[in-house]
Amino acid sequence: MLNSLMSYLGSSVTPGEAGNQLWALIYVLIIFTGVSVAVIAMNWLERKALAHFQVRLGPMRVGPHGLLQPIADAVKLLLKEDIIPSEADKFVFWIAPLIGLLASFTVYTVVPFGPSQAVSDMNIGILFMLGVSSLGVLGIVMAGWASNSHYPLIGALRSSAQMVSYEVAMGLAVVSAILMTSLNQTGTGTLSMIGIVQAQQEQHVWFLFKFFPLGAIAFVIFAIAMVAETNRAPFDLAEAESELTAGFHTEYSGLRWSLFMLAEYAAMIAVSSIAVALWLGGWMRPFSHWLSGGAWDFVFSLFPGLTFLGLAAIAIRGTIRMPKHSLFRIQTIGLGAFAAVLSGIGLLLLGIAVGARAGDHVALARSADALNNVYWFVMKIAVFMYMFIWYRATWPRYRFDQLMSVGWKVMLPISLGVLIVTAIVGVIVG
Amino acid sequence: MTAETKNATNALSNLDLETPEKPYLDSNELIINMGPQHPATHGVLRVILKLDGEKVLGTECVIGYLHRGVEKIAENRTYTMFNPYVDRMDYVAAVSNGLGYCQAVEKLLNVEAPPRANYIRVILTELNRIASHQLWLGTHALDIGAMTPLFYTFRDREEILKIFEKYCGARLTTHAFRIGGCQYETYAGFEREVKEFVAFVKPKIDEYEELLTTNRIWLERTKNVGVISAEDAIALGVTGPVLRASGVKWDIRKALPYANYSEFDFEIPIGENGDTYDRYLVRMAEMRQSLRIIEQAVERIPEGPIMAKVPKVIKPAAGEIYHSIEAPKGELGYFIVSDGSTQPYRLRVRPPSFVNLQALDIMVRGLLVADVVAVIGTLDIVLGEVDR
Amino acid sequence: MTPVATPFFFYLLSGLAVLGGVLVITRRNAVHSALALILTLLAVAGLYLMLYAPFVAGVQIIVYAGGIMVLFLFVIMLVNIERTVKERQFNRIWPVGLAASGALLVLFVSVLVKGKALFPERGLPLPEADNTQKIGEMLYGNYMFAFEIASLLLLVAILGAVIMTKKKI
Amino acid sequence: MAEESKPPVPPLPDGEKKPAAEVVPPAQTTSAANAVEKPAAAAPPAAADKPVAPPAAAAPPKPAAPAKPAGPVPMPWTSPMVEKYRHQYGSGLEAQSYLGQNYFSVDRSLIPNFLKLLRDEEQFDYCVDITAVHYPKREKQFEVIWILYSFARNERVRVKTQIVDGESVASAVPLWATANWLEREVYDMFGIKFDGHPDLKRILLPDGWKGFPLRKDYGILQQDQEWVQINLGIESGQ
Repeated sequence: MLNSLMSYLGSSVTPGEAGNQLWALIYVLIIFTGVSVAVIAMNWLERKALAHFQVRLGPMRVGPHGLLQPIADAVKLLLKEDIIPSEADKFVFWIAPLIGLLASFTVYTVVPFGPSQAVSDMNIGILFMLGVSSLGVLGIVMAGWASNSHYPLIGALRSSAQMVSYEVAMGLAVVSAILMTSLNQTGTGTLSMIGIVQAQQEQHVWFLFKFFPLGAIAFVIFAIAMVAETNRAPFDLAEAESELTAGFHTEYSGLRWSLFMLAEYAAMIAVSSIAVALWLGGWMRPFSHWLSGGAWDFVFSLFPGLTFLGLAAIAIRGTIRMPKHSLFRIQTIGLGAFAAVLSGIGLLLLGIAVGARAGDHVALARSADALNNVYWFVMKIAVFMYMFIWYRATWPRYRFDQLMSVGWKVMLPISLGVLIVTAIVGVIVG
Repeated sequence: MTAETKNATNALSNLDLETPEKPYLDSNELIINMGPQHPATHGVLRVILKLDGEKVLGTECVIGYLHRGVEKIAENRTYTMFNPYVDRMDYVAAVSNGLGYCQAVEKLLNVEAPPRANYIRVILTELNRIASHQLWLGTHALDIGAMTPLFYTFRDREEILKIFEKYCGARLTTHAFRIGGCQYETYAGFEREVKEFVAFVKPKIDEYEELLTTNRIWLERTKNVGVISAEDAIALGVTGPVLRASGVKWDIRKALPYANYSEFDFEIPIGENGDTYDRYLVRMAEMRQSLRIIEQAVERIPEGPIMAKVPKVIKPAAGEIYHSIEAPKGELGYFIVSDGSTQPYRLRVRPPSFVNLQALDIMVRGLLVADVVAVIGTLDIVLGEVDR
Repeated sequence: MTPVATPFFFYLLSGLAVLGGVLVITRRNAVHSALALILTLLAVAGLYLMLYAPFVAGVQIIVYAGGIMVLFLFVIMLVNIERTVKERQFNRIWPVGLAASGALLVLFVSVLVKGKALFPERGLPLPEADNTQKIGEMLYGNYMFAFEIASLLLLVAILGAVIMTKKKI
Repeated sequence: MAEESKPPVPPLPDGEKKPAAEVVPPAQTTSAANAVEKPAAAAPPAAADKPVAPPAAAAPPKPAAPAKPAGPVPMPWTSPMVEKYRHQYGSGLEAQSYLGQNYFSVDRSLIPNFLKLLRDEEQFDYCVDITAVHYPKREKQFEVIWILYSFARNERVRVKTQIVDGESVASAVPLWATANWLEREVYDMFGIKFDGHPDLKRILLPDGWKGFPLRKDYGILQQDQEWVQINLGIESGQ
């Protein structure tokens, strides 16, 4: 077993490809916990950021600056009574959140955090992601129907119609990105997620800027469609609070409801990672072609550590500005400890980066590389996550028929046009 | 005109709520119950929607959940004792309610409030109109899905409530006026604070508009939604910004001036299409006009008494009077019958929200469920006033 | 890369597919039937994967399970379920159906017995890596005509559906 | 948004026909004269309705203003419109003015026609309110009141009629759609029935409620205890 563990370490392919089930399992666990933690962090961040958009403070009571609020929420949700409406279809009601969760987590199998930092590299990676994430709507539809209540049913109908319509535009935008992968000597493209990022690496350009503005248009279409696909504002009609109370999960509460939330946020991260991999160069660092060379590599490899140090600085500033009062002592200590942990992580990451540069240690260099890859991928996703919050704070909600007409009459023709033009330009250039 | 009235009448006839037996594999007409517990019905309004898919075929409002028998209470209280009760009707515009009531009783007594009292009344009432419109804007935008304006408007409304609190000790149900004038003299720095507020809130109104007025989604959600023609609006007795957005330039402050509104220079903003967007614009413009009135009033506020000579025990001569004012929501009228005793023999409140709500049905027919929410929001109803 | 526990997964997936199929026709509740059908479709997608046809598997999921079944559910949910539950499960012409399916079974078995030579002894060593490319070459090469005809047919069907449902265009 | 300085005239096509001078009641003539001098101020409907009059307006005597010590009393109301209808209806119609507010007292049988005339010929196109008052000691216990307003004339008028308990009144819904809920409320509170109302049922109180709360014989603490017990499952709503 140890052998099997060690034998993979030198490998440069994903554990799935290497056939190393043990490592694949470890990756699955890492990704599962990582995504769960990200969802929790996102929960806190969304409440905080939204609050600051809206001249409020957001959670402030549970832990310093409400840092422990997600945990308190989770405990509350776990302890809540599990209510199944008496007229509901019990089996479907029970299985619906699981399907949603399953669909949004399965997608992470092929998310390429790095050239070898994925559970598996399927050669139909992007197809798999789109397909499986489209299964998520089944959970919503089943939940809405099984609740045996009018608002959830309408919510489910809305979201299913919405997701099916936007999937078309989304798929066409994706195809135009995939077309770009075939612009190489052999003329064969790839559907593999890792392959798509590597194609960008080889062509020295993010597909966002490829054939400008074609790539950008496709990207924008995808970015809009992915908001609709995840039922977020301004396309959150399925759970439009002011119209349908809570839409498809009106009848859900406690743990089951939290599973829906988990699935929703996991799906948000998943679609963002598609966008990152397809248009934003995946794990590639910014300006990897312009600012190439060992020195630049080193500068950019400092970023992960510096990010954590920056967060630590914010936390330290918060600690200093805490009111000097005995009531705040525990909070001050907690925030200080949080700052200490953050700066510890930051220093560790800096140490790895510096060590990899200075020493000749293969393992250190390899892990520094892996860290950089994951860091840039995650940072790009974080941008999207922030955008999701920003949209929510800024825009009113679309109406259903407007949503449909935007999907079918604007997005679909544009994405078709972009696809055709990309193909023509590709033929001329390639 | 007759034809339109007839249409409106037909539209208001009862819904056929029984669904006939449908053939196999046919989609049903959906009867949806919206409220009384629903986030977007602004209280305890219950609307029964008859839907075809998401299209509204008809609505029926079920109201009365907040009925407290205000008119019956009035018959059992003296004129003075009843004064605080009116604040509880339209609780977001309590000052307007109080103004209407006090003036109606003053009219019955045939007394006039002194000029200084009138100025204070106008300042507070217009502040309250802004507060009411701000609350409307926030909740209306929230109904349409824009969360953020709600917090902006509440932040700024807070400043108005602070002025109220300093003036009379209460923030919401102010009971600011007494029959014959005002009970309280303004506090030191009242004029300065009001001026500061005007300077503070002017850019804030621009800020709300920045978020919404040219927002594509906002335009699509509000333009041509809940259209009501001027003829229908008049036939349905709709008043206030809803009527003005349909193009009828009618404001009681101008048409039948009360207090000292005739001394101020302001405009009546009107709309053209009578849709939700026009109502939005009209209310935004009204806030600015209110600021204009406040600015003039604060500049010109005279010295002098704040109470007219009113007997300690108010006993109007037998007779009846109808007095109405332009409340933020429309025409707020009081019809008081006096039998010469200390208590009103009959007091009838003509609530703007109640009458405006009646227009909901013809405004939403043929629209989608999401529009029902938008239209309820744009009517700016307060259930405390609808149900009384 | 060597496949793991192939027979086990084959029997598991085909068992699920058959189970789903049986549930589709025996459930009284149309939504349950649709869900069972999704199970079948997913199991079949798994079988495609085992046959080194990942593209087909992906398309199976995205088109059938993700698209078509959602539309199925969409329609079913608007239908009066109570009514269907009360109705007879099978009508009187079930012997005809049984005979037809029996005939189909006989056909399958006879093909299997007589035409065994048609089938290769073991799975073709298809390279997994360029499966998608192969399909692309097939579709836009050998079967171009059939592919275009099929898409034209679908277009006509879409137009027909629109004209039939919309009273005014 | 257009500027505002003139008395509001809603854009109604049939609103321009009558010459303004003809429809102004005598009680308003003085203030109408003031309005000529000061066109910016909208003409108040009656003399007593003028809260802060400009100095010039305070000087001329007001015929409608009541003598202070005696207290206000109803005065006869005369105007071309009133003359016309008095001629037409004779004793069934009485026009009076109290504190500058004008009202007609009309016989019940004349109500449908009279309201229609007011709307169609006198442009009272806005029905402000419909309400009722209960006088248990009178023979005709109920007084039903319509408050009407004309945008074209900028004038408000009340129409009253007295009815016996159990009698019904013609519904105004065919004339003004707004009467629908207002009449339902009158029915809800007083039990007065309106003939020809499309859907006369309770509006503020629950459908099964017994009693009409705004009648004088209905105590303020009184409730439909039976309804409360059945529907709310509690002993008493008090």
